[in-house]
Amino acid sequence: MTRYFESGTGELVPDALSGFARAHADLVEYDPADGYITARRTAPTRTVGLLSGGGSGHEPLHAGYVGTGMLDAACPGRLFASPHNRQIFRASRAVAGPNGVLHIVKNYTGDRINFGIAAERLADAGIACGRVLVDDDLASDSEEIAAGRRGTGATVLVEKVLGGAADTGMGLDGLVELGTTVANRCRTLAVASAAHHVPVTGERAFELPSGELEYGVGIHGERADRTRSQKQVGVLVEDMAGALLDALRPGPDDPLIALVNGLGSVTSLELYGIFGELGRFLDTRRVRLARHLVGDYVTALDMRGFSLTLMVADPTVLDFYDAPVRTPAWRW
Amino acid sequence: MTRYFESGTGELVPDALSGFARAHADLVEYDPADGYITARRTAPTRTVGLLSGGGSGHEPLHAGYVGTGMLDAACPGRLFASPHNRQIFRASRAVAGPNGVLHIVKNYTGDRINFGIAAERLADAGIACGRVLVDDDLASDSEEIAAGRRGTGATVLVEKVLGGAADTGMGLDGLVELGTTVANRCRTLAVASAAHHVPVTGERAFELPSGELEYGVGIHGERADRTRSQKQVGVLVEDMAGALLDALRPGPDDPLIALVNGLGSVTSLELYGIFGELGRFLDTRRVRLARHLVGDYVTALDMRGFSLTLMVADPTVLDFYDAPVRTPAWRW
Amino acid sequence: MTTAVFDSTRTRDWTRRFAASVYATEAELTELDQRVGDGDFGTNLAAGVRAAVLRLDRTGAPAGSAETLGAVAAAFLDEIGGTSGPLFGLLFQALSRAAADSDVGLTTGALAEGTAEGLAAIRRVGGAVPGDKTLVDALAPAAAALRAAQGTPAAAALAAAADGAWRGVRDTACLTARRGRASYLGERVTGIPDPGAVGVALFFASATETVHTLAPHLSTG
Amino acid sequence: MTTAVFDSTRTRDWTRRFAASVYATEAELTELDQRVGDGDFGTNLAAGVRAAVLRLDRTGAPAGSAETLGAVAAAFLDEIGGTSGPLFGLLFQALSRAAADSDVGLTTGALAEGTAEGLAAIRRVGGAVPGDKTLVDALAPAAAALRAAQGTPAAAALAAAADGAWRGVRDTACLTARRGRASYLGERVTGIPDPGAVGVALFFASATETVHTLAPHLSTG
Ligand SMILES: Nc1ncnc2c1ncn2[C@@H]1O[C@H](COP(=O)(O)OP(=O)(O)O)[C@@H](O)[C@H]1O
Ligand SMILES: Nc1ncnc2c1ncn2[C@@H]1O[C@H](COP(=O)(O)OP(=O)(O)O)[C@@H](O)[C@H]1O
Ligand SMILES: [Mg+2]
Ligand SMILES: [Mg+2]
Ligand SMILES: [Mg+2]
Ligand SMILES: [Mg+2]
Repeated sequence: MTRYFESGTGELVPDALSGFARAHADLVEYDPADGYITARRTAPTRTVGLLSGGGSGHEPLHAGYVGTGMLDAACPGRLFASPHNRQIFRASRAVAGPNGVLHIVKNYTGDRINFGIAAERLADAGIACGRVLVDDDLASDSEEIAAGRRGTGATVLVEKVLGGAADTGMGLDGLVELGTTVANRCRTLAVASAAHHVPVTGERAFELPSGELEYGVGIHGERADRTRSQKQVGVLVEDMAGALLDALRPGPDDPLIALVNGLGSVTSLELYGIFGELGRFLDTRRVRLARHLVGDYVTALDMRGFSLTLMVADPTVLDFYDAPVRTPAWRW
Repeated sequence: MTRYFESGTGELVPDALSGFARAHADLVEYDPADGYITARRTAPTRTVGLLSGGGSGHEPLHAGYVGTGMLDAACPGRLFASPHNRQIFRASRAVAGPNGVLHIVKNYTGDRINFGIAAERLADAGIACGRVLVDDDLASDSEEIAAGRRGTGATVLVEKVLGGAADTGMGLDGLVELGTTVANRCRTLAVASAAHHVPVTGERAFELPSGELEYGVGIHGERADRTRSQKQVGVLVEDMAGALLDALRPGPDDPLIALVNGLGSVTSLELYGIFGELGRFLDTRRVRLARHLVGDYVTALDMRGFSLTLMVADPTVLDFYDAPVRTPAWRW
Repeated sequence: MTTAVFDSTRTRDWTRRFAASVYATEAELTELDQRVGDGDFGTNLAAGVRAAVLRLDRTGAPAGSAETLGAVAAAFLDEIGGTSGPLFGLLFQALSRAAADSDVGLTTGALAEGTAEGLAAIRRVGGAVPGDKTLVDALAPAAAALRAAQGTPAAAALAAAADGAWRGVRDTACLTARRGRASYLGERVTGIPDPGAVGVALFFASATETVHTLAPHLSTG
Repeated sequence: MTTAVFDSTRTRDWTRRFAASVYATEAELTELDQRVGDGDFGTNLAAGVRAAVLRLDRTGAPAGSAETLGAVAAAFLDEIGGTSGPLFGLLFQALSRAAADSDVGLTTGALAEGTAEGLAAIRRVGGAVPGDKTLVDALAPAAAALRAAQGTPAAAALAAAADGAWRGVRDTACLTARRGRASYLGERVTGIPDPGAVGVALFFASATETVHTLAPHLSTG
């Protein structure tokens, strides 16, 4: 049993948010009543507010990406639970620009419902609101799953690209179109060799037999639909990246953006080793790896696993991706 | 049992270093023969090369801090084992400036010995070499321990401050003096609620009974000299920070730099919650929290724990700390 | 003797008993959602009933059935996220509206109408159909039982609804999921009942009793 | 019959047997260092003997005792980090020098002289004294045994050194540590022998046998 370091309330999120707000007071502001985070400054050229949100436990997503050049607001729900519609509604009202507000939503029933209700209320209040749905998870790409593919690692790339685009003054429709296109060109696969610990019990969410691997996990500590034996990381990365390329079918000159993402407890030694394997594999496939990130960007509490995301970009998308950013978790 | 994601050789470090070098090819270069990392660019004003190193397993320390404004070279040893003297000698020769090279060494017998031999060889080669020893760990501050206090979390702060100072053109003696003073004004305490997994076996290095806490761990997954029951995080932070203040005795106007550091598997939710508690506690003690960092800066593989470091600074030190930095793991 | 109509007192008691049942089974709900979802259903539902009871306490004693259920609905709709939070809110909102329409409180007719409308709203918003292994699989048989119970007293009708809901819960154990997080797990969830469906059954069962443990209701026969 | 002098062949065999003993007990050494240190001693020592044997293979058959031990020393000093790597290197360096001085290879006199000088160098560099619970506690009795064995054949002298080293190892179990990582653990390491000391005993024992498991040597009586 491994208890989280917490204040005895069993609730990690509110304490974390107030500590986060103090730690990054130069960049963000926290509304404790409605539980959302907003950027202190945004580019004067921006006409649409960018907002994202979802269950907590995926840090630095989303609050870590609030600042200049990326999100104007984040609505963190409880652990692994969508934020409620009032929170989204109020945060949207707070950051809407002259051309409205854009919701970047990961494809989960709960998020769709709560963002949906908030969008209705915003329409009612005369605030233009658009939505970009992120559904990159290849493991949930199946006829059998009526809810569609899950939104996972690609979210952070979509947020960055849309942040760069919004700073050029792009309007709501343009952002929705760009975001939808870009999100469609991302796929992710994730594996785990050990589950996260459940905060209320301190126990692992599930136990894996030694040497086994969950292949195709999400970011909520749920198991995958299958278990396979743990191979050398080179073979594993080839299998995963091969499946992503098969799904995305990039052209020979398309620039790719890769994200090697830790789900919580994987060491950075491992992540860089994985990135090395990915680089070699893409080289043999003669795919152009134009940009990459290695680190913990979208997590699942302290799950021991990682995800690989590939995005097929183009020169415009790369420009937006390269644009300046200054947030708690991402700056250049 | 939880196997690391690795290539089947059981060695995480070489694969990680080559992946790291490719991921950050704009900032660093890797010498695979001698196993060290150097910065591609350094400030033209710098006259002394800054080098650090130590066992691996503490990432991003040290390689993550190689770039401009911080380290010129890092020598990573095997997991938890000091680098060998040849590695240090060759890297020092590669980055020595007109005024020589400075070694920032964490206080462990192995590191002292290997850096010591390298220093002899450098003297022999006519290269001026100085040493700053970091020994901030309060838990190993005891008459009984002839080896002295361990070097832990403060290392990263010392590296940043010395990086800022070196960029002003400060000479070797000045840097040794500054570094020694600054290192003396740092203390750290670390706790863990679960051990790291040992890469060769996949097992935890030790098992803690449920609800217990190792109080005073180092950064090598070693146990502390005592176990206590896990309290609410507020009480724990008060105990830890109180002990640090007692040891440092800052004056009422002294600016403090705080580091809330994850040892591997602690979530960022917890780290920000801990930072919130630390902030509140320092407020009640009327201590001036001038700067702070929250995140994984100096780790112990995937240990589930955190450390608190306090440094008593002054305006000059704050200036060096605030100076621009551009490395894989720290930039502003 | 069964109760003909659920008046304001009875509706408040029902709500508080629902809260008690949720607290008593929170760990079991967590465990279920851990096996088929992401482990937060118990916490989400408990947060909902806690917020609801807080609102009731603020609203005070004179509240009628419609106001009571309205407060519960508002708590779930306005304060609780997740998938199930707003969906439960829609059910309570429909029941509140039906109670308001009936003048005398929750008659068997109002219960049948409110439940049917709540079910319709949940299906509109969530898109699930019976057999998708969601809370719809408990709510649909509950609605059918209430419709069939027209003319019997409210308490008896609600007991029948609870029976239907528990049956629905047990049936979900045989299904693979097409909606919700369980759908990502394929065949792996067969054999495990849907937690959201259990939540619905707890609600109807709490009209007449506090549920202390799930086990007796989950085993067939 | 015991061997009078360790010539080039015997010294090379000793080195390879040392490597074999280390591989055979690597997991036990890891386990020991896990309990009193940071768990890497087995890996570090194995890396050292591996590098040493690689150098021997490159140096080729005609190498004399001094060259053999010199290659082993260079491997440890130049390629192995950690605390123990360079310290072992110092021991092998001193033995190599003593062998070079003696002309005929490793006589009992050369072994005694080399070990004493290695001990002195290790104490200078590491600062440990006997009783600090380090490899010094195995090396000091080994040096004493070799000094006392003047006049006996080298193989017998080395067997006596190994006995002394194992005794030293067992004595470390009773100590708390003042040097090395074990010193951070206070009373907690009492009862556990020092891994570095075991490494020293393995070295002397491998002069005459391959050690397959530590257990028989660690238990008293
Ligand atoms: N599309 C849907 N329509 C109706 N109910 C659903 C739907 N998706 C999921 N559910 C219900 O929600 C329950 C899970 O709720 P909760 O744990 O709060 O949500 P989340 O999946 O966001 O963690 C499931 O057990 C199921 O009964
Ligand atoms: N100051 C010292 N002098 C001599 N030997 C030492 C000293 N400190 C530690 N040792 C020895 O080193 C051994 C540990 O070696 P190793 O695991 O390679 O080093 P590290 O402590 O750097 O992980 C200890 O078991 C002990 O015998
Ligand atoms: Mg959830
Ligand atoms: Mg070590
Ligand atoms: Mg759930
Ligand atoms: Mg060790």
